[in-house]
Formats: sequence, structure tokens, C-alpha cells
Amino acid sequence: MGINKMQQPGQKVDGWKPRIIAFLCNWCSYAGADLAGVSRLQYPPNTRIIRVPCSSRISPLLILKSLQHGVDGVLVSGCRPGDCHYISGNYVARRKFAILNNLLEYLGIEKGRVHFAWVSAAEGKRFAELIKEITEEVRALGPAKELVKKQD
Amino acid sequence: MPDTSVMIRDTAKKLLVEKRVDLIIGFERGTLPLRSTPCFVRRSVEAEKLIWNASCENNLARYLRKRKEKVGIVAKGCDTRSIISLIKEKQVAREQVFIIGVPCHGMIDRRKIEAKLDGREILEADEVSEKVILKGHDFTEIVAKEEFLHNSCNTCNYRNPVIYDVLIGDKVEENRGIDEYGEVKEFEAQSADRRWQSFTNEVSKCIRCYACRNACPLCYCQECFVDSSQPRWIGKTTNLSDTSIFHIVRAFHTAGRCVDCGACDRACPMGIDIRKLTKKIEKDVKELFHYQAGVNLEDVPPLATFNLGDPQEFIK
Amino acid sequence: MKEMKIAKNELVSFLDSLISEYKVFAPVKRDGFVVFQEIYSGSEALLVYANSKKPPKEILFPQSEVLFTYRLGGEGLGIEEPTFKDKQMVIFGIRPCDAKSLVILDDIFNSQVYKDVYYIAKREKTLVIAIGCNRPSSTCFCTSLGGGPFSPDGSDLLLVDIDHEYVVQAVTEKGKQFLKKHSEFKKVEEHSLSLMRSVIETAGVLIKSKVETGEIKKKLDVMFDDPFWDWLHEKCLDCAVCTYLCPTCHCFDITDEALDQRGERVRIWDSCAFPMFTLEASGVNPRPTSKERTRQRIMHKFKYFVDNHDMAACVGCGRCIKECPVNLDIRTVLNSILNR
Amino acid sequence: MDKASLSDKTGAVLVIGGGIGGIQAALDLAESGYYVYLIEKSPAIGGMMAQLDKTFPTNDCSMCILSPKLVACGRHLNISIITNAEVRYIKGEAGNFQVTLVKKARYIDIDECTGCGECAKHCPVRAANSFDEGLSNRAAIYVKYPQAVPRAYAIDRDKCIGCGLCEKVCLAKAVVYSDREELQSINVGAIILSPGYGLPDAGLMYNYGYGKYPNVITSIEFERILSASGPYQGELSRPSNRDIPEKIAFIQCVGSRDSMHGKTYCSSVCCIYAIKEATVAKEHSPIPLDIAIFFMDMRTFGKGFEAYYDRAMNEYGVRFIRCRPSMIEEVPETKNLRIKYETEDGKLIKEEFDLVVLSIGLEPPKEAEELANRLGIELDKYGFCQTGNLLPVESSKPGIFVCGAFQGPKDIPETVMQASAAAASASASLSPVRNSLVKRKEYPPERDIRGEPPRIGVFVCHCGINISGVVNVPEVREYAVTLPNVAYAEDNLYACSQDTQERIKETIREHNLNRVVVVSCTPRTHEPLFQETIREAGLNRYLLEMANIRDQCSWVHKEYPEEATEKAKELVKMAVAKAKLIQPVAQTSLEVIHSGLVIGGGIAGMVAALNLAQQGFEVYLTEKREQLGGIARRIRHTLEGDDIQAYLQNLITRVSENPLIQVYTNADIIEASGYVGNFTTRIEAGANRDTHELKHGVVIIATGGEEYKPSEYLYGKDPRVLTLLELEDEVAKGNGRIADCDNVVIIQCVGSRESNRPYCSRVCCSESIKCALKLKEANAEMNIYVLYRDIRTYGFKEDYYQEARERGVLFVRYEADDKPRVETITEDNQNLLRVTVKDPILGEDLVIDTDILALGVATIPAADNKKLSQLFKVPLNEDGFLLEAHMKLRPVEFATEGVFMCGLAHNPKFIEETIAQAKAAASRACTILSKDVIEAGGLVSLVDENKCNGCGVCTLICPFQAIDIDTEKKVAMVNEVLCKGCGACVSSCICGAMNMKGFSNAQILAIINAS
Repeated sequence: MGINKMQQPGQKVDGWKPRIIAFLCNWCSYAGADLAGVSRLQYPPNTRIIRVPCSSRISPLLILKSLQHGVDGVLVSGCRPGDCHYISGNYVARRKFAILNNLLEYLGIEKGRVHFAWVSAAEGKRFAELIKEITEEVRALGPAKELVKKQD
Repeated sequence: MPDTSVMIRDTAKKLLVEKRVDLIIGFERGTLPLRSTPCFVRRSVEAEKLIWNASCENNLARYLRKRKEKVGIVAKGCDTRSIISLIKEKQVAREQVFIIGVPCHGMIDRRKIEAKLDGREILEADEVSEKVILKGHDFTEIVAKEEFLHNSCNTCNYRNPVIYDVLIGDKVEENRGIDEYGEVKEFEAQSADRRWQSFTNEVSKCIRCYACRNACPLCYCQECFVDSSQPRWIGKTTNLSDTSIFHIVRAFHTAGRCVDCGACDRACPMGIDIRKLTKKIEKDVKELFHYQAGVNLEDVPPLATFNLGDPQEFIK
Repeated sequence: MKEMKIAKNELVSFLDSLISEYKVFAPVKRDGFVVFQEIYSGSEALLVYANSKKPPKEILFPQSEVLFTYRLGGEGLGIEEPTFKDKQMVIFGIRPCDAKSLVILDDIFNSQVYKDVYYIAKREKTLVIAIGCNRPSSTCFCTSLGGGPFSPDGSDLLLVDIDHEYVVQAVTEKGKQFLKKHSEFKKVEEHSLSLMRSVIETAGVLIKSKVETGEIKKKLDVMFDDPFWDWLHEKCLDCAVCTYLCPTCHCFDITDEALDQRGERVRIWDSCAFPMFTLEASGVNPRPTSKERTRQRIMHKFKYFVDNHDMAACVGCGRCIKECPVNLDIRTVLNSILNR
Repeated sequence: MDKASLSDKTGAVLVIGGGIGGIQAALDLAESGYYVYLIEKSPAIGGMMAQLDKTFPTNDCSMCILSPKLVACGRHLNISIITNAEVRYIKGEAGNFQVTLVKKARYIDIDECTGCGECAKHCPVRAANSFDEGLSNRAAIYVKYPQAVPRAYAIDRDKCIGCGLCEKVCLAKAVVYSDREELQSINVGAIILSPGYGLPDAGLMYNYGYGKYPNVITSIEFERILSASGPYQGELSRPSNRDIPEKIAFIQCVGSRDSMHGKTYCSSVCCIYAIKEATVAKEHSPIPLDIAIFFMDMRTFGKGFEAYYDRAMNEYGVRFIRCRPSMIEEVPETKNLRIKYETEDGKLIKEEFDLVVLSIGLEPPKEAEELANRLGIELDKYGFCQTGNLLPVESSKPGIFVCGAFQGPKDIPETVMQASAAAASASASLSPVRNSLVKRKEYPPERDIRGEPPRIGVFVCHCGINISGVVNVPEVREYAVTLPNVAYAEDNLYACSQDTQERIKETIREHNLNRVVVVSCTPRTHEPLFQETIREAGLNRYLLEMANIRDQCSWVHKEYPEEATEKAKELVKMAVAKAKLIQPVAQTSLEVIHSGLVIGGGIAGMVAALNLAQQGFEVYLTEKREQLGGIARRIRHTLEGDDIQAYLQNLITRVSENPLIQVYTNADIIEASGYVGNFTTRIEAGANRDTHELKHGVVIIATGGEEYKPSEYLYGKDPRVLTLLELEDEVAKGNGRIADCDNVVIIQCVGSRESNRPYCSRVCCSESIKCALKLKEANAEMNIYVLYRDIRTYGFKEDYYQEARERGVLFVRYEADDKPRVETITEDNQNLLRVTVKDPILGEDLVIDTDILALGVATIPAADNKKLSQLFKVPLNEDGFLLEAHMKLRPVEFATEGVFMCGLAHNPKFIEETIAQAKAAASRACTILSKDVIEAGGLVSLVDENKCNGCGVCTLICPFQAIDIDTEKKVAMVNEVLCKGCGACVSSCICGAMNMKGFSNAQILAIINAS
């Protein structure tokens, strides 16, 4: 996303395109994203997928780091309840995310910057729809402001 | 009823003489008005130093980890809750600590009094039952203690020690009819912009001295994530984004562990309202996972377990 | 020493006039406490206050300061250094203890052996106007360290509040030139000077905290292995409140704030209270515990610094006493050392 | 081959049918030292399960759980998947069969096809997609389903018009029009049949309007409609007009329990799958959905099924209507369906539905007869494979085993268990030639790259035009060269082609690369291939990173070539940033103790122990009681008539006489430690309570179950009230008192399906019928009343239910909230045992003065389960039974590796099911015992001891019990054998002491920072 690096946070810029990081678990959500590809379902090209073994691998710090890095939206997606390849990873993750999600909202970070989802390996269409939806939501919010690190 | 300080001294002496403990951690008189200071007593004669008053605000559980000797500790309700968290986290063995539980009426927030005095310096302060007599260069004022307690004391539901080996004096009545999360709810009710404004305003005061972290009995990481170089999680300057992340993550790390003793708040020299974060997390942990830290030794920490039916409305 | 005076009611307009010419730093109230900040109007300056929460050292030695920026690009490494094109600066309203701390900092950053361009660039452009302390706090012990509520060390000008006006003492040549240049400073009457003398005298009496610092160094010379250190640190939290709020502490770290292909090399405050301070790349830490670190702080201020600079690295401002979360009072520490 | 020459047996097995059963059997055998030929008649493995949307009773996504198994099978060095293939004939006998296969023409060279799909895009033909049950179309050149293994296309010659377009666009040159049917001959020692099942003909369903009315569909069609990857992309709608239905009816027992069509058996799975489809539909539907299920008996007998049924009824509000509709007709204007039915109390109701789903039964596979003829095995009267009841996976021909629905209707876990059981039986028969035919790969030594600065090679794939049609590949390659540490970059037509593999290897050597980034498709399918390639070039296989610019870029951003190119570049930058930080990952080998501990000496334990011994492994078998036999000692015969005591005696003798089995009776487990391959268990056993320390590689828990001792219905207070087991005992003893009875009442569900014990005990219905038939045998005049809630005689047991009815046994249903009342009263000086029950059909009380009252009591878990669950760190479910790692696909194992279970400890079940499960447990255990060493390591967690405070959160979080706290050092230790690399401990570790290989904090952070 180097192209937008120099742009000042919080500022609407012509031709601005949202930058989104998606952390996807290897077994379901990443597979769902692959299925969207296999099915040639089109979605906006703003999202960068980072493959992780399980949604439980993602700590709040990694989400915060993404925001600090200046992405406009973050998605964390794991297996649907019951589908976790590691039995209970998504349940463990769900608790952390619940706290983090509430905390971010509480601090006044706009709703719609950080998203959590369950996407199964069979949900190619849903994945494409989800990315469309999130991209639109983030686009409407404009460039990220809060937590973006500006050099002094 | 005998004076609490005297009872603490007697207990401490007895424990030391009988060699049931090697060390007593308690409070002694501080060098400033309204200030007590932690003290470490190893010989029974030194036990005379021990005191108890409304300025024994430090959470002494902070000093319990990594001790080889058997320790007696003077502990308020919140301190005992911290001790429970430490025991659960295997940082302290229950049998290694002798808890001298002291029911607490709340600790005085001298910053609140100083604010009221608006720059006039307190040179002397005396606690007389529910009142504090303050003397300065050219004034004497008497204030009611309960109006100047720490915020965490105002919302405290555990004034009485939760676990103890001996209880000093009688139990006190718990706070009643308080809205423990009033401050949080008030904050929640504000607009997102306002919330972000106040949050950044708070953290922009931060000088990264880490007094909050170091005062916290549960911030015991060998290497805090802010100090980590592999990977370098956040920058070390007072950059607002870095400081914000420091405070958010530190607060998150206390999720399901924080007992709202207020030690972080009290330690902060810049008066950052750290409890705004920790209290919110404490509230959510309670509401979402029905867990309260440090109230018993049995419950599994909320982030070390899960329920199939945990809330997930926020997940798409 | 030449004295002048300035009426209190003229001070604000005087500051306003300074602002057009200088970058003016003055005590202001922010979030319930006092800090030094650049002011844009004379009325922002706070004239009655005990002392600032944070010492004014950060004006000359900021908590983080970019040394240079760099960029990795197709053409290799590009480096951009600061230009030092700042305006002249005035630090107004500094307390004599903090002014004295500048003398100490000067000895560090602008000595025979080391010239710190970043510090010097600012320091040379800075005029220091101190206001003496009519009513010192109970935690002030400046007199034990060769200072006093009206000590002129480190100031260019020293103001003495005699109720309706300030008597202005020109301490340095720079101060004298400044007084000459500004017509707001008027000739002072003898009556005012006698008032000034009595204010100074009263204030001196008000300082009750005394430590015989003269003896400390001798004691410390032989105390490195003293068991005293075994228990001194016991309640210390290893935080940096005392060091960061100290006007004389000047330790720093240098770090890279990298962002993708570019970055800044930044100097940041560091504290001898942190374990990381002395952690070596090998993993070895010569000051592994709180004991060594607490000892270092005391030894550095009252022995090593005296050895090297012939003065203690303490001005007795009392900030560390007031703000220490566990009331680890340096006066008590020093007195205990004296009693060894 | 030395070993093989010692015996005339062949160390390879043929598995026929690539559904989940065949896949499981193949994996078990391949992991136990046999070479496996897995043949599948269609172009891809996966079977029926691939078509399912969700699986009951957890509503897991079917594809999510199946797909890793497909990939594992497809990648296994010792599994040869042969698609489009059938058996032509066999020769030889058990231990050495010569099988001739016929491979139908696929017209695609599987080795060349990259599955890119360019061909299908150009194919002008539209044909009904049978994978979607004809609800969608596909081209004549097609891949069976997106996740298919092998992921290669096939040409449907019936539909192909031979235009040649596909051949033209295929850059991989994989289209082979000249492909012809071929014969292939293979030698195997055993054969496992898993051809699955068939579905009823449309004709059978015509009466229900199927084929007549568009909105009458089968449950499989509905499954596809629900599926997110199905014809409607998971949008619930009906075929006639794609409207969202508001009312759906399910009609049960279509093609089951149907004497008219000769399908009298129960298909076992339809009740529960209907519930699943109903609840999933409710979840999918954007509007409130009214669902009615028309059923006869609700047969939710499986583990967790009853709770699932409860939830459907009470939480989802699914209506359950107990009746078989008499008529379905279409409302022509709306294409709605009008169903006429009669309620139990006799009311006639007409109700309109938008959609009707027929819950169709399971039939023998269409090719069953032909297959049976070719193999020389017998089929049963319905056309399913004939097996002995107590030999559940053995066909009539030695050396040929069977599993799954071909043996009789069953669900996935039962199929998986039988598959493992069949594998165990095959393996037991071939154990002398284990490891004789397996392939092992030799690699060059690994290059030590320590101290070398990263030199990254980037290979950007065009994927024909799949990537380069959208993304500017040369631009991406040029960009890659500018990135830090990239020493070399090139682009390739197909990164995965054989010649590119060779090129990559050469390039690694030529440019002295120490890390490789392949910029192509998804690592989920291709990572192993490239890992293999770089390993062959002497690099550690973990020095590979991939950037997915096809599936997640070019394919999904066709309209935005510029942005897709930008995205591709960034994905490369991110991959390179991570690659810089990747390190070789060492695998360590841990020796396996080649013996097993079996806890519990009932049928389950003994069968498991015996199979392990037959497979050549030493076994310690512990039994709590004095004698072996368990609860089976109290069972005389099965419903099907097998003599259980004779079976048991034979089993005990075989176990006792087997030199490899050491039996400990009066044995208690005191302490257990260790992990897979290396357990140490201390037991106290024998009359003298001697302590033994046993070292073993695996554990099988077979602690059995117990009979619930009821407090209901005067049991224990009146001697005429017995449990079914007690009644069976009395009947068998020839107690005249019983034979002379006039009236016998049997009450079902005593202690089961209650709020405090909500599960169904599964066996009691059949046990009652067994007793009723025995009593009728003894005295045909006897009045026998079975008071029941649902009769759950699933599978072929249904026939006995019908027989009982025909022989005059009276079945009276009662409602859970209106239970039978039992009292003793004195009338005419007689002490009567009176049972009163409300007959729901007559609506009146039926009063019976009975001579004997037998209670179909619950089967409850063994009291020991709790202790063992703690000792071996395995979970229990809410009912106290052991909880398996996965309800569907890992039915006999736990998340804790090396620990297995079988029999009643898992759930109530019949003896034949116990036998199958016991063999399954043995089979899974042998995948460990048959190895000399276990490979440990890979992408696992690791602890920084300097940072760890030993708080233990990770030990609580780890689903695999892979972390312990070192009591000395007070820090966490990861057991690399057990760690599966989920990373939950890493994100849960507050102190930052946990990290993991391959997905370290620094690596993920580097990716973020490069994004």
C-alpha cells in the first residue's frame, strides 16, 4: 500500500482508495477466499489478505498495529463456530475480540474500521460480499484517522 | 476497640517472633502529609513502625512475587483480590503468604484535596475518625474523608478482604447503592468524537515513565511489550499513536485480571485517567463472560476459556 | 548587578511583545497541573504557581528529538539533518532551582569534552527569565544544594515578586543587554529593593528541609558495597517518575522510528530505573535488579557527578519527593546515608 | 521387497469408492504401512459428503472439515488415487488378489492439468451439473466441484460437441481428445468396499409429486440449495421461481419403512438430517420461516441428536407432525403444494406449503449388484453388502471388507468408524507384510543457511493466462527485483509444471538462493508441491513463502487490471518481507513405544486389544472387575439372534491366549503421564493390588457403560418390576413364571430423554422388541404392551419391529408429559400391578394389570470416565460420556493425540457398533504404533523462557494439551509432538513469551508493515 503512504491521515484525498488488511484463518476463511476466486466472484481490490493458521493466532496488538500502520480497515475472519480446525481456536479468539471490539468503540474509534467475521470454506460468495460490504463501509468512513502513526 | 495500627503491629510481632513469617510487608508513616509508605519488616522490633490509616493506598501485592521467604502482608480488600489473581496465575503460592486482612473504608485521594485547596500547600494532616484536619501556612480546614476518596474506592465492592489468614478488626459495611460503572457509562454515553478526544487528551499527558505498569501487581512481565525489540511492537517516543497503543494494550492485558485497585491511577504522576480503560474492560468481562477477577480461587480466567454460547453479535 | 523593575500589570503586554520576536515558553496550566509550553499570548502565562509538574529541561532537551531522518530509495540511502533555524527563545517564569538545573545540563551537553549540537543550537538562542520563590514548598530543599529560592544560577534575569511589581535582576551580560533593549523595564526605587531583600530573607527561612549534602559524597565514596543498598530499593517500583521529572536527569537512548522505507533517528529520554537501560545485546545486564539501579541513581547524582563536574546532579526542586508513587523520599535516603 | 518375499501376502490394499469412508480407510492404511489404491468412479474423490452443506448435530460446514482430508489423501505418497475407474474382475484370494481395473477416458491429462479453468470458460456447452443435482449448469469440460481432489478437469463426452476450443485455450496442453479406456492390473492383499449408497429413483417419489411439481424436491437437492457453494449460492429459494419460501414441509421416510416399494428398513439418517436442514434453512432465511416435519417416529438416537431435536423444536420452532401425509397436490397458480394429512387424534387437515422436501432414504449403490458379481460377495435381501452381525465389516468373502452405507444405511461418524474398522481388519490380515510396499522419499542433505544474509528468489507465475490475463506479470517480476533481499526474480508460464520445478531447483543452486517466494496461486493446494521442490534442491522446506495472486487477485479483480497489478506487487512485497524472516524449521523424531494400553475388558476393550495384537503389537489390557466381559456378560443374544455368551467366551479365550496381550484384572489406573508414542501409566492390579508401571505408545479407553438403576415405576419396590436386562436374564433362565404370564408391559425411555439425562439410550427400543419377541416365542398368547415415545429401530432392526407388530405385540405411545402411571392395588385379595397409560389415538386411558413390568432403562456412562478424563486430559460431554475430537470425522479419538476410545464409554450403542468402533480405535492407534518414530516439530509454538512467568494461561488455552508448566523452572514447555500450531497460545500469552514458527509475531508484523 506504499502508494498512499505519504498522504496525511484523516484527510479526504481525490482518488483515495481504502486500504484494508484481512487476517484469514487458513482452514476456513482463507479457503473461502480461494473459493471466491475459483468461482470468479468479483470484489474490490483494496484488501490485502494475511494468512494465519487460526483466528486465535491474532492478538489485539496485531489489529492495533495494522491501524497504526495506517490501514483504513481491518478484518479478522475465522471458521464458523464448530468448524475450527483446531477445535476451539475461534471460541478463544471470539472472547478476545469481543473485549477489543467493545474497547475500540468505547475509545471512539469509528465503528466500521475493525470487523470480525466467520466465513466457512464453502462461503466463497459470502466472502466476496463481505469484502464488498466492508470496502464500502470503510470507503464511507474515509481515510483512517485514529491511531494512525504520524511522524512528529 | 483497639486501634487498627496497634492490632497490625501486634499481629506482625507475633508472626515474626513465632517465625511463621520471615517478612511483613505493611505501611509506615510517610514523609508527606496524607502519605504512607510501604515498609518491609523483618525484625519484630521494627514492627512498631507499622501503621494503618486512610493513606495506605499502595497495593502491596505488587511486592509479593519472586520471594523465597514466607511473607506476611497487610492487605485491603482490593489487595487481597490482587493476591488471588497472583495465586491463580501461579505467581504466588497461597501457603507462602500470610494475609493480614484489613477492612478498608477507602483511601484518601490527596490530589482531590489539593485541587480543592487550589494551590495552598498542606503542611500537616490529621485523620480524626471520618474527618481530616488539614493545616497549611495560614489555614486550617476540616474535610470529610468520604468526599475525597480515590475513585476506585468510591466504586469498590470489596472493602473487606476476600481471603485472609487473620482479619484485623471487624468487617466494614460494603458500599451500597453505588453504580460501580457510573463513570464508564457516562463516558459511553458521549459521542464517539468526544470519547476519542478525551482519550487522546488523557494519553497525550503520558511521559512513558511506566509508573502505572510498575505499580500494578499484575503487570509483571519480564519484558513488557513496549520494551520488546524482537519484534519492536511500538515506538518508544511519546508519539500519540504509540502511547495510545501502550495504554490500550496494557489495559487489554489486564482483562479478566484487573481488580480495579486503582494502583495505576494513583501512580501516574500526570494524572491520566487510566481506570477509564481498565474499568471498561472489567465491566465488559463481567457482562460478557460473567467473570470478576480476584473474588475466588476457582473460576477459570475468562480469556483462558470460553463458552459455546459466548456473545458474538459483533461478528459478521 | 543591576536591578530594574516591571509593573505586574505590564507583564502581559510585555510578554505579548516578546512573542512577536521570540519563541516564548512559560508556565501554563494544563489538565490541572503546570507545564512549560510555548505561549502565543502573554495572558497564557501563569505567574503564581509552586512549580511545574514537568521540569523545563524538555524545552532544551525534549523527551524525544529527531536527530535526522533517512529514506531508503532506488538511489540508496538519503539522510536529512535538522537545520536549526529556530527563532530565538525565551524561557519565562522558570524557578531558580530549575534555572540552576540548566547549569548542570550545560555541563553535560556543552562541555570541553562533548558538544551536543542539538542542545547547543537551542541553548545559545535561549534567554532564561526566572521568577524567585516567595513561598517555597515543604518539599523544596534547594538551599541544601547550593541554591535558594532566589538563587540566580542559570538565569539571565531573575524576577522578585514584591506584590505590585517585580524587581528584575540582570544576572548575565545577556540579561543586561535584554534589559536595556526593552523599555518596559523601569528604574527601581530603593523602597522596592528593600522590599525585595525582605522577601528573599523570608523565603530562605521558609525552607525547612535541610540535608547536609556536603558530607554525602564522602560517605558514598566508600558505600558501593554497603548493605544499605540491599534494602533501600525494596519499595521502589522501578518506574521513571523521579528521573523523568528530575530537571537534571539527562540520560537518553537513541532509537530508530522506522516506517516502511523511511525513518527517523530519535533521541529519547531514558531512565536508569529501567532494566532495559543497561541491558546489553548479549543479554547480560550489569544492573540486573532494582538494587543496582537505585544505587546508581543516588551514586550518580551525589558521587559520580560530583567527581566529574564538581557539583551534585540535584537542585532540590522536590519533584521526585512529591511524585514518587511510593514516597521513596530522596531526603530520607540522603539522611540515611549520612547516618551510616 | 525382502520382507514381502517372506510371505505370499501383498502389502497393498485396494479401496473401492472415494467417499469419506474410502478416504478414511485409505488414510488409516497408508499411515499404517500399506500402499493404497483408492479408486473412484467419478472424476474426483469426496463422495456424498462433499455435496452436503452442513453436518449434524453441530452444523459444521461439511466442506470445511472434509477438505483437509481430501488434500491429505491427494498428497499421500502411499495413496494412489485412480479416478474414473472401476473394478473389472479379480483373481486370487485373501492376502493376494490380482485386480484388473478399468480406467474410463477422462480426456484430460491429470498430471498436466493445473485446474485453472480456462477451458471451462470457453466451452460452449451447458449441461446439467449433477453435483448440484441438476439445479445448475456446467460446461462439458468440468471439475466436479471447486475443492475437488484431484483438482483436474474432465470432459463429459456425452455432452461434448468436440469443437476443440478447450484444447486450443489450454496452455498446459492437458486436453487429450484421443484418451481411451484403459485396463490396469494391480496386486493387493485386501480390498475394502466403500462405494457408498444410492438414492431412490424418481419413480418411487412420483406419488409425492416429485418430477411432477417443481417445488417438490429431494433432501439432497435441498442440501445443495442451502449450500453456500450450491446452485443458488446459499440463498434459500425454491426452484419454480427462485422465490424465498415461507413455508416448507419435510416428508420423512420417503423410500424408507416403505413396504410398498420393498424398502422396509429404516434409513437411519433422515430424521436427523431433516432436522439439520430445517434448522439451517431457518438460519439462512432472511424472513421468518415456518417448517413442518411430517414423521412417524423421530429417530434421533445418535450422540447429541436428542438435544439437537429439542433445540429444533424449542429454539427454532420447527413443527413436528406425527403422521404420513396422504396427499400432495400442486396449486397451479402459485406452484405451492397442498398437503392433506390426518393428525393423531383423527383431524383431517389441508395445509399449503411453498416447498416440499422429501427426506429420501439410502439405497444400495446402483452398481452394487455388478460389483458383488465381479468380486464374488453376497448382498443382503435389500442389495446391501451382506455381513455377519458380529463381524460388521467383513463381507462374505475373506479378504474383502466393507464400510459405510454399502453395509447398511448410516451416518458419517458410523461410516468413518467402520472405515477405520475395515482398515483395522485388513491391516490385521496383512501385518506380516506391513511396510513392504510403501514408498519412501530420499532427499539430498539440507543446506545449512545459518549466518547467510537472506537471498530471496521470486518466481512469478502466469498460470497460463489465469494470472497474466489480468495482472501484468512482467511488471510484478520487475518490481520484485527492487525489493530488499531479493536476489533473483523470474516469471514462469506455470510455476507448478514439472519443467518449472526443475528450473526452480537449478535457479536455487545457480543463484545460491536461501529463500524462495512463489507468486502464484493458493498455498492451501500448492504449498506442499513447492516445499517439496525446494527441499529437493537442498533447502529446508519451510524456507518457502507464497503470494496468492491468482485465487485472491487476478480471478477476483478481472475488471481492474491496474489495481490488480498493484495489489499483486504489494502481495509480493508482503511475502518478501516475511520471507526475509523465515527460518529453517527442524523436525525431530521421537521413538514410539510399540505397545498399547487398553482400559476396560468388555467387548470394546477386548476387540480393540485383540486387533492390536493381531496387528503385531503388545497390549496391556486392564479390567476393573475380576473377570473380563463387561456388561455383555448380562446379554444373552442380540435382536438378530447372535449368541452373545458364546461370542464372549470365544473372545475371552482368544484374548487370554494371545501371547501379546497381558491382562490385568481388578485393575485401577493410578497415574498417567507422557504423550503420544510415549506414555507411562501406573496401575494397581490383581488381588494383591500390585503396582505395575506400563510404558505404551497409545491408550484406548473402553471403560464401558452401566445400566441405570431407576427410581421410577416402583422399581426396587415391587419384585415384578424389572429392567430389560433383568427380564432378558429371567427369560433366558427359562423362568416358568415369566412364560406363564398373561400380561407383560415394557416401558421405554426410563431415565433417558429426560431433562436430567436428555440423551437417547439408543438400544432400548430394539432390546424391548428383542425381549417381546422372545416372550412371544415362549408364549404366543401372552399380551405384550410396549409403551414408547418413539420406536427407534433404525436400519435393518426395523424389520424386527414389524415382526413384533405382526406377532401381536401392542405398541402404545405415550407423551413425555403424560407418562404411564404404575401402582400396586389390592383387588379381590389380589395384589395387582397396574399400569395406566393414555392412548393418544383413542384419547383414553388404557389400564393394564400386568404380571411383569419391564423398564427400558438408560445406559449411563461408567463412573470411571471422570477420573480417566482427568488422567489422560480428555474431555467428557455434558452427559458424562467421553467427548471425541470431532463428532463427524474423528469419532474415536481426542484432541490429545494417542488417546482413543470405543464402546459405551463414548455413547450407548449396540454390540456390533461397539465391535466396529473398537476396531476403529485400534486402527487409529496403529497409525501411531506402526511407526518407529513420530515426526515432531514443524510450525509449532515455542517458549521464550526468559520472558515466561509460568502463569499457565497457555496450558488452559491449548486445545491439544500440548503445553505444560515446568515445575522446576516455572515456565511453559511446548510438547512439539502434540502442538498443532494454531497459535492460540501466542495471542493469549500476555508476557509475549510464546511465539510460533512460521507465523511469528515478527513475521506477521513485517507483513503488516509491508502492506
